[in-house]
Amino acid sequence: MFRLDPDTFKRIHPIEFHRRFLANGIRPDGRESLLSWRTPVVHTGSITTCNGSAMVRVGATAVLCGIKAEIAVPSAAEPTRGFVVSNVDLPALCSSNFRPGAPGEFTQSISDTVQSVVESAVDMDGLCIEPDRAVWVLYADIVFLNYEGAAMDAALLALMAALRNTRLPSKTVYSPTDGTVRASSDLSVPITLKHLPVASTFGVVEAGGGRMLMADPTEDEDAIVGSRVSVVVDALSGDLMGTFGGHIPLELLEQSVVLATQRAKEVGQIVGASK
Amino acid sequence: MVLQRSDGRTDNLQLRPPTTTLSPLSRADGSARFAYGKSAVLAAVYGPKEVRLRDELLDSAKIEVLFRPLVGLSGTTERLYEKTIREILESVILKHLHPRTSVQTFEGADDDSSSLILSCAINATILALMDAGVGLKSMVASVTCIIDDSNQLVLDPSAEEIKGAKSVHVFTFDNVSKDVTSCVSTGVYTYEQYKSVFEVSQSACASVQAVYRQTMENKVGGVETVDEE
Amino acid sequence: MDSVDRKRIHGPDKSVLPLPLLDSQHESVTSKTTLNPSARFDGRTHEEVRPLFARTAMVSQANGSAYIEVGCIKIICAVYGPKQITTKSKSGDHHSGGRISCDVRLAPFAGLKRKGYMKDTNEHSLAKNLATALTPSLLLAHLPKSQIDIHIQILQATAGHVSASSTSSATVLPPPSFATNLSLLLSPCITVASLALADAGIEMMDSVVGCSVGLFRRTDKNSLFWMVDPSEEERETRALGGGVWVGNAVVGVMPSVGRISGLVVDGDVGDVGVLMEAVNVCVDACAKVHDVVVKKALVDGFHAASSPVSGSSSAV
Amino acid sequence: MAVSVCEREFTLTGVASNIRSDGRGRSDVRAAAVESGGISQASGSCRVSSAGGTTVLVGIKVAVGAPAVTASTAADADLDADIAVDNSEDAELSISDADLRRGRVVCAIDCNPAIIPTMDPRAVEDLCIDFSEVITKILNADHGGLDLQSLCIVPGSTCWVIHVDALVLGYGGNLLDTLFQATRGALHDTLIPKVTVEESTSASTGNTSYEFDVADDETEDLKGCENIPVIVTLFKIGHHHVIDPTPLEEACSDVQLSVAINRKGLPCAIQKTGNGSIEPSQLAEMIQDAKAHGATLFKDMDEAIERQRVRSLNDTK
Amino acid sequence: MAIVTPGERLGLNGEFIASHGTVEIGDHIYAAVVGTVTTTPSESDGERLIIQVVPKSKRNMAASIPEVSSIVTGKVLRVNPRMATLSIMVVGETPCADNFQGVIRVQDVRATERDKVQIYNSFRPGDIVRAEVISLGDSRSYYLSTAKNELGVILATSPAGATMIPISWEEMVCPKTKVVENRKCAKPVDA
Repeated sequence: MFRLDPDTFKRIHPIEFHRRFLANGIRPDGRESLLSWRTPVVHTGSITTCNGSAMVRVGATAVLCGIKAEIAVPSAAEPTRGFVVSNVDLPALCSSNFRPGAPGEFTQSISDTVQSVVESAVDMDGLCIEPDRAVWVLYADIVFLNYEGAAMDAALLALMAALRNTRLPSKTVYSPTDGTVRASSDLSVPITLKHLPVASTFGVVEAGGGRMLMADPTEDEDAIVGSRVSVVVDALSGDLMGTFGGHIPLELLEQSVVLATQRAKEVGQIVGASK
Repeated sequence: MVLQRSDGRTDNLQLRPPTTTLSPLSRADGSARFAYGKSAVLAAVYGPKEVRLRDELLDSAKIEVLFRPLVGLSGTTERLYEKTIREILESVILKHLHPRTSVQTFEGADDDSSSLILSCAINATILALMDAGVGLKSMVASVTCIIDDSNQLVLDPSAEEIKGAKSVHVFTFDNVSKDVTSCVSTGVYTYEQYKSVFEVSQSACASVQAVYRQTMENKVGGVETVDEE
Repeated sequence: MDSVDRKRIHGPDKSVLPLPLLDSQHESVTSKTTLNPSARFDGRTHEEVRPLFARTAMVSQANGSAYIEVGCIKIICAVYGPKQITTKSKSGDHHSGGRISCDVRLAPFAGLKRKGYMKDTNEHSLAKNLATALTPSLLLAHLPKSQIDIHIQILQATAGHVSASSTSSATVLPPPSFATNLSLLLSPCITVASLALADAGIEMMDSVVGCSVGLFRRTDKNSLFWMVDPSEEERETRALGGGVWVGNAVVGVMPSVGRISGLVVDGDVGDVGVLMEAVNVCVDACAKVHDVVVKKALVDGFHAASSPVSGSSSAV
Repeated sequence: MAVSVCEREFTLTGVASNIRSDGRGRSDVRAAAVESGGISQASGSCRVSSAGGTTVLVGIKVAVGAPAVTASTAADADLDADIAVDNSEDAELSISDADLRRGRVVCAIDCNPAIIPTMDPRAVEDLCIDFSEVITKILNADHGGLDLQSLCIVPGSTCWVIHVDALVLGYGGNLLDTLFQATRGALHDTLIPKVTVEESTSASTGNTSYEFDVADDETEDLKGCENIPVIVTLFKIGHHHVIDPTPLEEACSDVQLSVAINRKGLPCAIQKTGNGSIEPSQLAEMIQDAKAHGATLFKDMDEAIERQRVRSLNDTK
Repeated sequence: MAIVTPGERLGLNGEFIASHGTVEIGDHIYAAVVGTVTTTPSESDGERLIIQVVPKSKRNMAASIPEVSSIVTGKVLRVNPRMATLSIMVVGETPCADNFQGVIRVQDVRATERDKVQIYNSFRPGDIVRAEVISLGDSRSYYLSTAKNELGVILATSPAGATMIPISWEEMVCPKTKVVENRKCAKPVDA
């Protein structure tokens, strides 16, 4: 028989490579069970050009979120509602799977999902400066620096940590004559977050004749992941804030919600410890 | 207390009878129109057909989905819809039967109101695939539910009802394995609410699948009568 | 930009930064002009560069990568390849050796005002000058038919706006405009990219170190003087140390072989004598950076690189 | 362009012994003809054709536009400028004041790939973009000579935008220098309509508003044209360097140094291109040489432009 | 052991013969990659030692790109009567940064009876093949050859989904269905 070293084997036959790990219930990155997670590490405030920023690492995945506050006119329908504009960027820098240029379907759908979650998490009315005239718009740009899976989980975590880190000027003055807003130079007022959503992604894998959940699959493990589901749970209340998933048996979906609720509490504490 | 919904239905768990039209397009390999109330989607299927070299897959058909809103250009939400539909199709189509080919589907939304359109698009696409004769493992059907501001579960909401909803759920179920084929939920909701959404959606999907069956039977029946003539 | 980018999430059509409150405007912007003419803000000598932090192997997905921090500037770089050239070129070209492609991106939050995702000419010219400075160091003849992709993401390009943590400095600096700031970005880009290439194991003659030098005209006399690695404050406060900013030079140096691989000069930099003096000081500064920072980062990266573990050999 | 070993050796030896294939020495230039004012519908134009075959036509169009925010693309600048206009004071935080009080120059170069058959069409395109960036950067800078402040109409909102459109008609090497010569010539030829600005302060809001009027028949010269630098590109071939190279010589060169020389005869912008590296001592030598060539080029250009001026004056008489 | 970085002077080229990971400039030999220096006696030149710089981990391995005579491993993408197209994934023992394209032309499949070779009886899409690079080929593909005993298909999956077992140098059998298929099999080196 041919002897191949692990790197070569993984490269030429990724499915078989991962299947053998799966059969033993372990993971190539050293995790000891299918349901163990990579513990996120959160650092905040490293980018000083921002009102708030956070760097999150989940295993090798590294993502940086910077938030910049600007002033805009609110929409006529909702005169006190501010804006949060969150974009996820997976540049060619972070993995060879992404090409330079316009974002692909994957990136766009993550942006859209993150945006829909964050809109219900932030107290938008708290961003109002002068009803019908001026509100804060928070531009959140989430840039991946290294991509090893957990796109949705890491992106949302970085966004929420950065929002918690965001400070707005303590004093804003709206001038009705010329429509300008003046703000004090200190940044001291945090924004109000109604929820602390935490996303947990599971892959559905086939093992031993049945299907089971695999928590937090890496990019490489995609080779054997049939479909995936991301469950977003509010770490503060335990309420669900979104599920986005593909083909999954009902009982696994229920299991994933239960597991995600447990994990949200743990991750919530990590984010809560950051400032 | 008699409940009155904005479009005259009297029960929160009442499904509007979907309207379906099969083969409205003559040039596509298969096409179908599916509508819940005013929200309608026209789907067209082309394939299996020749694939571009760089998209070629060694052992299965390449599935491409293109979703277009009625007005305006498509944005990130449409990409999310496309991804959702494509993932459903990849689990449903017997794609390994047609290696090195592509199956393309196009969905044109007839109404831009919210998540309801995703359900319509999924259903229209499945009908169009059946119309095109593309081999499927099972029939999947999709419904939309909301939890309204009084924490009531409302099935098949109208556009106005969705606007005031606390959470919106789009569920797609398979008729063979009874698995969830796709779920997209947004908003804030509890686990108990989520579970009740499961149950309601699952039975509603079964009735949509009955509509599929009826639609297809009409078609096959129609062909037979033509043959006899 | 006639049409909106439909592939991103958009907020309101137009948004602006707030104006400073009137009372804060009275803070003196030019308070630093009274400084001792010979001293620099941070007490460096004219030949001294700012402390530099660099390390390699930051992006596990890439073949090589590096990160650099100079003052407030933070840059990450990843190298992918060598890979097969996919675009067709004129016949005969593909045997002549490999080529590099550089892509420089500013993160939307890297500057003071948020920048959109559309690539602008600043990024384009940074990438071009970077490629010019790197190419001479690489032994591309060893890589026929191949291309090396160098991706740079600038995470922070300027000092922060007056944030809560830094109000102690109490001075509101005049905002730097990006165009004038670019050359300050080019030199760390060169250093970090060369580090990433070395980390990727791409064969090279020497690593390239970038260094910039600011040229000033003395206000009292009509002579020029220079300062190596000017910080943003030094550059924007144009009346520094009794001098007026007249121009700057960015030099890419291969320190071991003592050659210059990249050079961009802007402004009325006076006669060749002064300019060459400044360039030579840059060459010396680069040699120091190479010995102290670059080598250490590479050696540290080498020690850290453990052979990948994923079980024993598998038989097929 | 692929060069065979023999061709390269021939060129290198020639350059080393100071005899180039067309008989010139290393520092000899080919004669160039400068004709300005050929295009009547442009605000200014100039055609430079070198004896080596490089022919360039530059047309200048001046238009009323918004001041630059950064030296970014025109489209980008327009968008940002919109914001600046509406809320001009906001600009203080992101744009330096000086940028709002001056006009700007936008340059675009067009070259049919068929004109440079030895290069890849995409490489030709890249070359055009690179050159247009070089020209745009120099002309918009303080050291670019042009009096951009004089192009300001309403501070912060309106100014003259000078569009430089260059067309490459023939290629025989030394394209950048020729392009810049032609641009310089065309700017000398450029006339801008006179503008009168009226300032009014509304009593109710205290805001100042401006109205301006562009004259139909009155024009004035562009200020500061004579101070625009010249670009001299030196091509290092082997251990020596040449100016005004042929396409073959360009292909044999591993380092190119483009030096902008101002009227004082001093360098004001330098850019190194090419795949090779250079020793500091040779760099100094090259810049010195560029200075010398720059001074000659200034003299030649001045003479050529003066001749054109005299001719056009005679024509109008 | 001392670690050298690119640009570090290793010695005069009168003393050493420059090998992998080094570069000669003028009279001197410099390191071209980060790694440790090793010297080995040369067989042809008794005076000088061969000097090379060895990178430690595979990740930092210099340039895993195919060169003439390197052994590569790849997957068959498509076949036609004239050639089989491969996606080269591994060069020597090192996985490449990105896949390279290679072709095995019908005349390069085996060393004997070249005129009787049929591509379809040698390779099928999806097979993993070990081959040698015989030339840098055209602008699109490297030219590969399997005309040696130890070269050829090393891994093939049958239509039934099982990994096939080689039973001779030109046949493989599916362990599930016992169907025999033709392949140009590689001879296991250490079996």
